[in-house]
Amino acid sequence: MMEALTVRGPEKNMAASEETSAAIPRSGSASRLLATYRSEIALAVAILLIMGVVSFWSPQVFSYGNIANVAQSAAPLVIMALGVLLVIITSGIDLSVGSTFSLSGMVAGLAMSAGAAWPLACVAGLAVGIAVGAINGLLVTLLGLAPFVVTLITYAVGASLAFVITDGHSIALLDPTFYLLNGGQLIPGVTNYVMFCLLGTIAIELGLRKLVMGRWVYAVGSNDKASRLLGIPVNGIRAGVYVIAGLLAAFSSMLSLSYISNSEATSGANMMLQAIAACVIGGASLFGGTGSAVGAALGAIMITVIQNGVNLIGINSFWQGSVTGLVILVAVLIDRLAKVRA
Amino acid sequence: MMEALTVRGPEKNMAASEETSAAIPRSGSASRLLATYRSEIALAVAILLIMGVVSFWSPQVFSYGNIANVAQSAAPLVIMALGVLLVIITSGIDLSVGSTFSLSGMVAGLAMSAGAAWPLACVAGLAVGIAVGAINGLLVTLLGLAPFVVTLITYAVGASLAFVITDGHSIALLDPTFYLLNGGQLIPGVTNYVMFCLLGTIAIELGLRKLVMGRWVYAVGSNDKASRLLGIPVNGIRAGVYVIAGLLAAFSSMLSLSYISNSEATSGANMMLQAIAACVIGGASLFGGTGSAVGAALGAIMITVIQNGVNLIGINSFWQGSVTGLVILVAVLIDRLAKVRA
Amino acid sequence: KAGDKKYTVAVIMPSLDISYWQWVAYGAKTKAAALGMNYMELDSHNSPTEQMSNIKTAITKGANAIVIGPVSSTSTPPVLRFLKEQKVPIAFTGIGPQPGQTDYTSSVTANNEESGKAEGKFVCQLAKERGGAKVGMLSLPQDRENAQKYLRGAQAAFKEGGCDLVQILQTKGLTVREAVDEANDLLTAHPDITAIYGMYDEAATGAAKVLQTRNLVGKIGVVTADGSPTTVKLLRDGVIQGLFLQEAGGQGIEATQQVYNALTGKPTVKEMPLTEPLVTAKDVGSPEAQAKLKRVYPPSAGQY
Amino acid sequence: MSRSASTTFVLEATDIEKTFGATNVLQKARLRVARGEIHALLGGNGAGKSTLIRIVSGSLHRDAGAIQVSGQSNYDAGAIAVVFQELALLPDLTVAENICLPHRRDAFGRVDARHMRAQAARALAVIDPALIALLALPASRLDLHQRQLVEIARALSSGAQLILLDEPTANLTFADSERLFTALRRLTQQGISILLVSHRMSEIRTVADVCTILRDGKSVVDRRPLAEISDEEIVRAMMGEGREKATAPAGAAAPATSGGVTLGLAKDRLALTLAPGSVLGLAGAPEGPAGVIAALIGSASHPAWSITVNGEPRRFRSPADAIRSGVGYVSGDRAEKGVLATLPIVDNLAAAGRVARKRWLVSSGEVQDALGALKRLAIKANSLYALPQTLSGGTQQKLLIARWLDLAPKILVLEEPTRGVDIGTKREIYNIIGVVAAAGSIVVWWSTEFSELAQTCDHVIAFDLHGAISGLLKQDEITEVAMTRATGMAA
Ligand SMILES: Nc1ncnc2c1ncn2[C@@H]1O[C@H](COP(=O)(O)OP(=O)(O)OP(=O)(O)O)[C@@H](O)[C@H]1O
Ligand SMILES: Nc1ncnc2c1ncn2[C@@H]1O[C@H](COP(=O)(O)OP(=O)(O)OP(=O)(O)O)[C@@H](O)[C@H]1O
Ligand SMILES: [Mg+2]
Ligand SMILES: [Mg+2]
Repeated sequence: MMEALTVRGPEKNMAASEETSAAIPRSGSASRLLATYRSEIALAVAILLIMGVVSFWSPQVFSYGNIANVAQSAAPLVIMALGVLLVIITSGIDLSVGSTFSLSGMVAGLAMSAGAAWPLACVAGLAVGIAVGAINGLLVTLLGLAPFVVTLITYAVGASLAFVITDGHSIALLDPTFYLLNGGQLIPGVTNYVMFCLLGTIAIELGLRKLVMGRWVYAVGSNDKASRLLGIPVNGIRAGVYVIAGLLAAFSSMLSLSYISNSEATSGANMMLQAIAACVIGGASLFGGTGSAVGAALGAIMITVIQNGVNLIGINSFWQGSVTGLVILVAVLIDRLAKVRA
Repeated sequence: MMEALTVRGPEKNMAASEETSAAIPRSGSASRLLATYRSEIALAVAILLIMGVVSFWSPQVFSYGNIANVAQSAAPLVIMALGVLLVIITSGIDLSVGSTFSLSGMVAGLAMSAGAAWPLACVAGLAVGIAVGAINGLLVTLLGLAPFVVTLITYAVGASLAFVITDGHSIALLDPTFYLLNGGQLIPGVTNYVMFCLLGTIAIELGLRKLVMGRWVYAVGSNDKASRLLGIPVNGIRAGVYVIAGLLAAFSSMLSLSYISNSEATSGANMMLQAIAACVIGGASLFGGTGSAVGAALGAIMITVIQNGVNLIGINSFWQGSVTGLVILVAVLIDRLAKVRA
Repeated sequence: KAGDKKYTVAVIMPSLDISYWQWVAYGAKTKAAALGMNYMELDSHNSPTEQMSNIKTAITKGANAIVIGPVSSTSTPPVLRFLKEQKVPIAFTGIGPQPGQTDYTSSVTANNEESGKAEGKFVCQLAKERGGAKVGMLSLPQDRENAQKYLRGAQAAFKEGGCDLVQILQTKGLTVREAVDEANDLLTAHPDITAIYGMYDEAATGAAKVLQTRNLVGKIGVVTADGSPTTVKLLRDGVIQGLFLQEAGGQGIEATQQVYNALTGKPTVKEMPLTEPLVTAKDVGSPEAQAKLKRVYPPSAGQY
Repeated sequence: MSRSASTTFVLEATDIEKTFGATNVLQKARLRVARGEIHALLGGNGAGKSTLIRIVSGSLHRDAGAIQVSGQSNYDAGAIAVVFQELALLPDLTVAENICLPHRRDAFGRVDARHMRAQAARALAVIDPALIALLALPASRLDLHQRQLVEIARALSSGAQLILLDEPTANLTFADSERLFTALRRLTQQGISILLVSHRMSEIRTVADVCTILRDGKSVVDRRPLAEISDEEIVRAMMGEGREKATAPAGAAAPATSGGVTLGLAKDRLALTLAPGSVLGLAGAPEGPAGVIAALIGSASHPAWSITVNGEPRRFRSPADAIRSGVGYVSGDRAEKGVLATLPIVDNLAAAGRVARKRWLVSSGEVQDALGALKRLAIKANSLYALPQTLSGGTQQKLLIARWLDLAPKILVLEEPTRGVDIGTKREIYNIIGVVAAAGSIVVWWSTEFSELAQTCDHVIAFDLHGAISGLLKQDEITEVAMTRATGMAA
């Protein structure tokens, strides 16, 4: 079952990627990268295939405007999925990210409508994310409760508080410069939401592969007991990933807020399942120990691309779920095939 | 982590409950039952405690009418949770039960409104459940895909088809005898929904504890690879639990339909997470190998009792999620305490 | 000149899982066909992000006009800003734009607060007729503006009429199943209420079911809004005493007409509040009521 | 024994081929087991023994070759009982279920608790009656030693005519092994055939009749009676000519330790101070040594043992604390306590160093270190980036030892470190222990193989069957006989 549940190959967890040795036949670093990211490449190919199929009906799918639109709407999911990925690698699960998205958005919105400058309001929103993550982490590590139960509880409480703090009213954000967080260009030529996604994915990917702490995240998910005996700070790692997941969910919310300039209590409701799905499509196993940031990001993009595709083709909304499901099935089968081949 | 995820102790899976052997000091079968069901008893106590607290505000909580009402509204969740439990014990997950509930309900509704007698319509509904379960089972076993992905796909497809088949319209069921499925008394003095819940729980509990097949379900979830090596028909068991989960989800839908006499495409939407939560609250671990039918049923009842309680007290709906979350936390902590004590 | 070009209207609904919005879309679709427009339909799944993405996708696909049921009023400013840039006319259905916004063609809504008041008044009257003054409410989720407005209106009416709103329960999934459980709890906690305000069809359907089970039909009055084949039948059967019709289909029809007018240079009406008339068992068969009903839901949904 | 007609072979596997990716694991391997014999299957780590067993038992497909069981090529794999090297227990089921359930094929059959317990108790009694007390426990609560015994009990009670035991004694105490052998002999008298894999030369000689030796997937010795083959021949056949018997402890291999420590251990009336460079053996059933080890590696919250380092009282609060204070630890329970199964070999090797050296970054030097470690222990791996599960059992064990090679721990705690390791590598490990000690470190070593303790230790604490201290042996007193007596393991 372990095997069955791992949608992607195991090689993902390689630490070093540049080095080869005498004992082991030297392969070019390009071919190594190819091997390491076989599953991600299969996913990317699947995404292009989907777009290719869509282009038969709607050639605009490859237009700059459409791609920007897809990127824009994928961005919050990508960021959230990166945090969820870390939790999943440790063999945990975080159901609370959706309501953290909503709650932190409401808090930031409330702060702004109370007159706070948007950077300050965002700090408040991020603090909410960190707080929820910290509570998750503490309950999971100190009390040893099941992550599913803990984050189900914080999910329910967070969703509820998102309503409570504004009595259910949504908030229009009127600060004319707030759009800059999402739509500005800290790096000239690259709009921020693209930059944050790229930066986030690269940072998490490198962190997981090149930092000792990153390797520990895999170790904890791989073998909790052995990790303890190896002196790995298992509780610290576990608590840490929930905090990061909370923080990224909140950041994802700020980005979305900045784009939509509107804060709503249910805005994150659909995102939790999508974020987990993105990780799993991207190769993470819910049993822990595997997964990559690039995969999770591609998973999130695939979900968005499919949604975009069914809309462009103009598939009746009742049929959309069926089409989405079947496309994911095909994508997962392509990945499977890529694995069998190798 | 495994430990952390197992809300309940391991003794649950002991097969024997009646027998003692010479080498082992004999303890009374009452005290034995107490030990085996410690966690379930803690849960039952927690449920009574919740009702006790509610009675301060609303003494009607203990009235016959209210208890019947809670039982009635818990029944579909109990039945669905029993199926989900089997999947969870094998370390799988079934996200599709919610949409199976909806889809089978729509199919049965459609059949009835096309003039089919209700038993026939129910058979059609149940067939849908079996079909979805069989697809899940095949994709998980033959293609070796992750249960999360497979059932996410069937969840999406099922939810979509529930809209497609009636073009989104809900169906009022007018057959005046259909209520009998839920409200009749096959056993005089016991209304059917109570009977189905009791029977279902006892059947699954005994099946899990006393049948070779039931022990295999635990074996598969406990160690898939070892089970294969030992010649246990792992694929058969895996496929089987998804089929049963689909069937029970569909049956749960028929029961609900019979009570509500109205078939809606979104009726099962919230139930999936609740059913999984019921199993986990009842002591199942998402890593497989543990869980009991009695626990899952009590978990489902607890979820319903909390909902009933907040409604009776008249807690503002915005606060309900917070209260529900905190009550579950307390219940889980009581269980934890019961475990530490023993 | 209008005949030369085939216009495309994009209908963007907050959630097509909900029959109300399906019917708005249906109205728009039939009207678009009548006007010779191409039609596309997008679902925002209650997410403002998806709503924005849908707007852009619609433009990408060549939509010339938008008919929208927004996820919320507050979510509308960026939508309006974007569409202004694109010079695409937009009409609202069901839920209007954020106050202060002006860059839209038309807003076809029901006056929820006024309707709430009228509904509250009728509920209170039913309660009094049944010898009590306590009423209960099964509400739409109160994070929706229309729900907040209905509630505000109803509360005002209750205060005026001397009725006591003893409990509000919100259904989150908008299903009959949920409403049944809540109506049960409502009656357990407050056995002395004499009327129930079900804010939308499923809520009232659930309440009606519970009254039937508890043999309380007629003893407790039920009032609802919107209108569906199920509630119409319950009204005819006397389980529900009052139904305030909201023209779901009509909103789609009018909004589509308005954007078409904007495209073809005809005059438009900026604010178009549609009334929500009360129908009862007595007058549901009247030609006026029947005509109105036909603007609520399509024939495929069920009988009128 | 019966070396007559080939028709008497219970198992006849010929020309078996198996490749994993690019590696030829089995090349025309041949294995023939006659009725009623105990047949030793020998070979170095990675020779292909376990692969051959998995193929015969039907859990792995062969690429080519023929297998006949009792003359039938269409045999029911279920009729062969197997104890797999990496054990196949069901952790959430009870011991009784673990023994009885796998024999059941009737899906709808009832689980009769009394019958099952009695049956399981009988199976356990053959191995060790003390185990009957564990019947109702879930298998997850057993230690490695107990798990191994339960597996053996399951195989022996299966009623199969052919029993394949892949290193069953690797985790067993001397006494347990003795009882096992007695049971095996009894089974052979009933005509049952046993295939036994072991790296312990002495026990092979004691119990087995015939041997087949694999080297690099080829049957280099095919069915030779053990009486006709010398130890030296066996070792040469296993290792090949190319590989030296023992790598000389080259100067380069000596870890650069900054002086040594003295270690004091005390419990009850025992107080022992070890000078730098000491090798302390722990002998006896698992309960006793487990206490010392837990205290030394910081895994027990309330250790029964008190520890002094350089005369100062010291309590290790956590494994991390212990590692950072210079304590290294290798366990033979690799699946549970050692291997990180979803991480590649290089991470498995670097894991301890990253903690001990408080590293923040994954350095490219780790790859070089890993290659060096693999070379020193002659570990064959396709790639540093392969998963540990692609290695043979003994090779995985070597990985766990290799983790510590460059770290020069001040105190090295070994818990059955040579479990499943072949004879050649064992010698290398003894050498390493010698080198580590020579550099001033202290080695604390629990082994169920008294001969290895006798060979390397200067102190031995013996524990009785209940885990109580039953003796302290020094220098010349350390003999297998003395340890057997002190531990009460004279079966
Ligand atoms: N949770 C537990 N923690 C510690 N020891 C346990 C646990 N469960 C069982 N044991 C031990 O396992 C042995 C069997 O105890 P248990 O209570 O399961 O009796 P049993 O095997 O069910 O008895 P019977 O033969 O009457 O069925 C006892 O020695 C007991 O101490
Ligand atoms: N799944 C696999 N993928 C790749 N190579 C494998 C796999 N399983 C085993 N091997 C390789 O096959 C060879 C033989 O392994 P096997 O486990 O049969 O050895 P063994 O003789 O049992 O060794 P030991 O004494 O260490 O148990 C080894 O080189 C091992 O690396
Ligand atoms: Mg082996
Ligand atoms: Mg017992």
